[in-house]
Amino acid sequence: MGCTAQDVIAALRAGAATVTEHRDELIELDRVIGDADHGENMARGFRAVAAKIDTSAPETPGAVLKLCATVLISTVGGASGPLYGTAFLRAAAAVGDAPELDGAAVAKAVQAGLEGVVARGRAEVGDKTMVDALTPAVEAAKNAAESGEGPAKVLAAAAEAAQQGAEATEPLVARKGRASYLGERSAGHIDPGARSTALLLSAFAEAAGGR
Amino acid sequence: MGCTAQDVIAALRAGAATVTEHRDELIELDRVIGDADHGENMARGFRAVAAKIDTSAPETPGAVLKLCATVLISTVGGASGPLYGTAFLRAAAAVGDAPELDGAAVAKAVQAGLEGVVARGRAEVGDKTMVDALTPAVEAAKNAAESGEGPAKVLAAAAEAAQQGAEATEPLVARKGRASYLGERSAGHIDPGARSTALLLSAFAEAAGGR
Amino acid sequence: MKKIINDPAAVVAQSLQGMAAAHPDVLRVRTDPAVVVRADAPVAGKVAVVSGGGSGHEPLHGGFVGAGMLAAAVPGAVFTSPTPDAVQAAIEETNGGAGVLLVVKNYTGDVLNFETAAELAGLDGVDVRSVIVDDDVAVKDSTHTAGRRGVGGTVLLEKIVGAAAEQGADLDRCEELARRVVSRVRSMGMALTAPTVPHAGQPSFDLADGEMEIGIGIHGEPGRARVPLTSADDIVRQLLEPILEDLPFTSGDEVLLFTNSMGGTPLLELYLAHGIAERLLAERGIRVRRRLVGPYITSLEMQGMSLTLLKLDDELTELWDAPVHTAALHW
Amino acid sequence: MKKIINDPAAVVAQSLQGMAAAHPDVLRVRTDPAVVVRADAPVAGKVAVVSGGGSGHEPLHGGFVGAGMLAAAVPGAVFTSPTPDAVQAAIEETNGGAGVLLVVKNYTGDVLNFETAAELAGLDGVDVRSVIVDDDVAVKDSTHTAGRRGVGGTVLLEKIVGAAAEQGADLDRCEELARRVVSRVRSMGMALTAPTVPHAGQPSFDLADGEMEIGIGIHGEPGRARVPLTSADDIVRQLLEPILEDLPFTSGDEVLLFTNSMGGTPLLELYLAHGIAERLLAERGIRVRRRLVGPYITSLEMQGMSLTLLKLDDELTELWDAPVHTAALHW
Ligand SMILES: Nc1ncnc2c1ncn2[C@@H]1O[C@H](COP(=O)(O)OP(=O)(O)O)[C@@H](O)[C@H]1O
Ligand SMILES: Nc1ncnc2c1ncn2[C@@H]1O[C@H](COP(=O)(O)OP(=O)(O)O)[C@@H](O)[C@H]1O
Ligand SMILES: [Mg+2]
Ligand SMILES: [Mg+2]
Ligand SMILES: [Mg+2]
Ligand SMILES: [Mg+2]
Repeated sequence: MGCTAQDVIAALRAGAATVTEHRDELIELDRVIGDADHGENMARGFRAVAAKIDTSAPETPGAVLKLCATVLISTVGGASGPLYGTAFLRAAAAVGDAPELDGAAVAKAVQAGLEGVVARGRAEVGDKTMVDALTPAVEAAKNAAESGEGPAKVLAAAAEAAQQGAEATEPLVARKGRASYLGERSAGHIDPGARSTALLLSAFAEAAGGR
Repeated sequence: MGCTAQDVIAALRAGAATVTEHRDELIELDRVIGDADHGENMARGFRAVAAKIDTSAPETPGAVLKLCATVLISTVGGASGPLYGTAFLRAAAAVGDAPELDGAAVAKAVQAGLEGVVARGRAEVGDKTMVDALTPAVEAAKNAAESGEGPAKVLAAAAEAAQQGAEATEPLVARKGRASYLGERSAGHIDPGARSTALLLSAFAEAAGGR
Repeated sequence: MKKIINDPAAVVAQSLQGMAAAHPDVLRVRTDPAVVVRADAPVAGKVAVVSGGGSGHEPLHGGFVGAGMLAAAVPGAVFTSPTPDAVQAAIEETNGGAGVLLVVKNYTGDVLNFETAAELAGLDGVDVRSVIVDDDVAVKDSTHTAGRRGVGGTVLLEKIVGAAAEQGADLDRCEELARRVVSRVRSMGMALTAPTVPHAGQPSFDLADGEMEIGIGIHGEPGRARVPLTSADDIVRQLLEPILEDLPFTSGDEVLLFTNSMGGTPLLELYLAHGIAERLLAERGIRVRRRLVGPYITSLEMQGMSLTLLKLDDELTELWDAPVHTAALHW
Repeated sequence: MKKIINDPAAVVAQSLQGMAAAHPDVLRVRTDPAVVVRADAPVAGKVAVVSGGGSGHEPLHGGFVGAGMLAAAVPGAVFTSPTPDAVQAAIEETNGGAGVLLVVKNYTGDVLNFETAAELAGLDGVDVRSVIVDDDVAVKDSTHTAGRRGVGGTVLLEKIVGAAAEQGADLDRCEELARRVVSRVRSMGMALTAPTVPHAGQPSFDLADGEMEIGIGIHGEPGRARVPLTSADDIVRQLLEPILEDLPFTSGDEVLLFTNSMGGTPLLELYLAHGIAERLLAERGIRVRRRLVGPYITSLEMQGMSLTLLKLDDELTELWDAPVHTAALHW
């Protein structure tokens, strides 16, 4: 029922697969309003995460998340590296050394992740960043957890809300990140980081539900 | 009946008009197998010739040709500048200070021009250069003069032969000039200098006949 | 995509190998993580000025490593800021005991990654300071946004502060000088064509014949506006006026004028543009005391240019003139 | 056509204005006819090394004017060799009584125009010699043709002979040195894209994606062959092998390796290619003692590169290392 270290590993592997699969889509989103590297950055980072997980064997969900964080920080670079890295670092801290995570713990981890991103990037909702995907995801995860759902459903709720949040970035004028340099011209395009957040959460949810 | 200084001036003005009119065509011919400047070079040079003729007033055909030569040498550059410059210089020397040129004198001038080009450029017939236009032009001019034709007919014969010579450069593999760097790839294109020679002679012929 | 490369993923590493081979007297390259280090680092008792960022802007920053300028440069993937461990490695390789000054161009990624490295190095007892360069007047400055980009001013700052460090200035003074340069330098750029990021494989934006992007940065992001391509006179005016208004620069000022090619614009055009800028400045009574003309902070093969103006004082001028011995700047 | 220019017919003149403004300590520009002259010319008692040719190859030759290299450069229209009167003007401006050495790239136009100028200056009593550079192995050498083009070797020759002249070598020795360099230097180039001549307004050739031209020159003329675009490893091999075979260069030779960008190829790629060339040479036991990497003899905005190899001896190496103070080379 709960989410073990093995489950988190499986979720990260699924995340690695999804960002690799959507590498070109993320590059294209970033090409239009950024610098065309988000897909490459995410694929490089998660490829490294998957490789690292194969060689080490962290024993708690928190340890897996922390390993993921440090690998992302040292392989991604760009804006997304420290932001996602911090998100996973804070998520790891939030779950402590519990051997299994229930729905509420997962929801808390997602929330800690958002707080990490905001602490580092200082973006607000509506700035057209991954915060616009994570914020509704946190809300949805919390609601699902409060309704007593387990990790799979909590993540599924988060993923769906994140995707809606990502799509909602389309009309926005960016105020943070590279797209902000375009001013009004940034409107009309989905933020690549918001999209990758939705993709990751959706892969995590599928992996969690697929047991 | 003979060709006066005024007639030579008119011929050069016609030459200036024709290379200006065909500037883009000559650039295009040179673009394909050379460096895309022949039309610009010729237009620049003959524009300067026309301007210089307006301000000075040389009194013999030879003096007009010499002025043309020195202006071309100091304004054209490239391969065609010294080659055309020498051609006109030798033509000037060939006609001496005669006040009027008959058909035979014109034919001799064209021949001296060819000799000047060969002396400087050391090209032979078949090397795919202006020599391939000038050589048959000399022959045709000589024949016309020997049949007793005047300047207009002599130049018309030269022009026609030059144009045939220019067209005959198309299948040739260049051995001189910039096109020679292309080796076999130079075949299939008309030499720009041969074409400009034909254009000039044709303009001279028309000007001479148009009296 | 037309590039002289092997594997797109290996471009930066293989390029650094070639750079190391080309300049053995000036620099060495350490790998995993990749850092370009001056040949004689660490230099005992001297402040190490370290910079870095995404690759694709060459010669920035690796070309400025050497005596009188940078102690190290940290190259990330193309257009991607390097990771904190790479910055840490650069700090370790260059710290000669007098501290390290990080020169960071103002991009979210650069700021976050360098910040993290500085924090970690601080924990190890190294005195690390950071200075953020944000000289691009094309971007509206605001506390609610990512702020202005760091562009051409970075080159001038690295030269000037590097000279001070070489002369033995302490970390406080290097930091003060760096902030002084930031406060006195402004830039603006434009593009005729887009760069192609190797791993993306297609141009970063599509620009029709007869169009140009004005207010571009150095990462292939589109600019503030797409406008009709006009004459060089007009282009230079469009770049210069916002720069002059912003600081502002006024009659009587003495400046360093930096006319920069974005990579694909040849010197023939660049000198032409530089001459126009000199003339426009002279008309406004602004005296150009020093100049730099060439491709120094580029965006791969992008055609375009930027202008950077630094308000000089005697001290900055002397430091600009001080000897420098790097791959790209040498006097 | 996308260029930062005003009137295509005024490009060279306006660019020279900007160049003069950019480097007042190094050079001056004289107009009508246009000549770039070192600031302190004529230098009494020293041989003046003078070169020139069509514009569009910048920094060649104007960027090499200054102490330790060229006394003057004569820029023609884009890709068009200058006229004899311009060359004569350069001779007049620079002759310090020890004679003038003309460095002429082997193109019919350059040879004829410089020859004429040399003859005319000879009549005026100036001791003028000419050396013709023809280092491009892409072109088959033959007495029945225009012969090989002068390309990258020209840069190395100008540096080395310019250093000798600066040190006071007489005209005989400068001429001998120049011929020695010509006999020991070979080059080959390739292109990914074509340049656009301003007055022509369209690219000099059309090259599909996935194609490259091999054996190109510096005037936008197509190369010897159009072949599929391959890896950097393969491209460098295709350039290097004909060079090595031609002289030939063999194991134990010491060389200067010059990796040149044709203009539009960025340093990121150029260093990558340079590293490959270093490796291939090492594999063959050829020792790279000196190197030059950058855009030094270009073809407007053309993307592509060339390799030049000069077989060094101690004397050539010392002259290469001697101080130089020009816009483009400075040490
Ligand atoms: N200050 C910020 N806060 C939150 N997210 C941000 C911030 N800045 C950028 N991002 C996110 O990072 C994404 C870009 O990541 P990436 O392309 O990998 O890095 P870079 O912008 O350095 O090239 C953006 O789409 C956006 O979602
Ligand atoms: N050695 C030569 N002898 C005769 N004509 C030549 C020779 N070399 C070149 N040409 C002529 O010059 C023409 C090219 O002139 P132009 O384009 O103005 O000069 P460049 O080749 O220097 O760019 C060629 O088309 C050819 O007809
Ligand atoms: Mg990006
Ligand atoms: Mg030509
Ligand atoms: Mg990036
Ligand atoms: Mg030419």
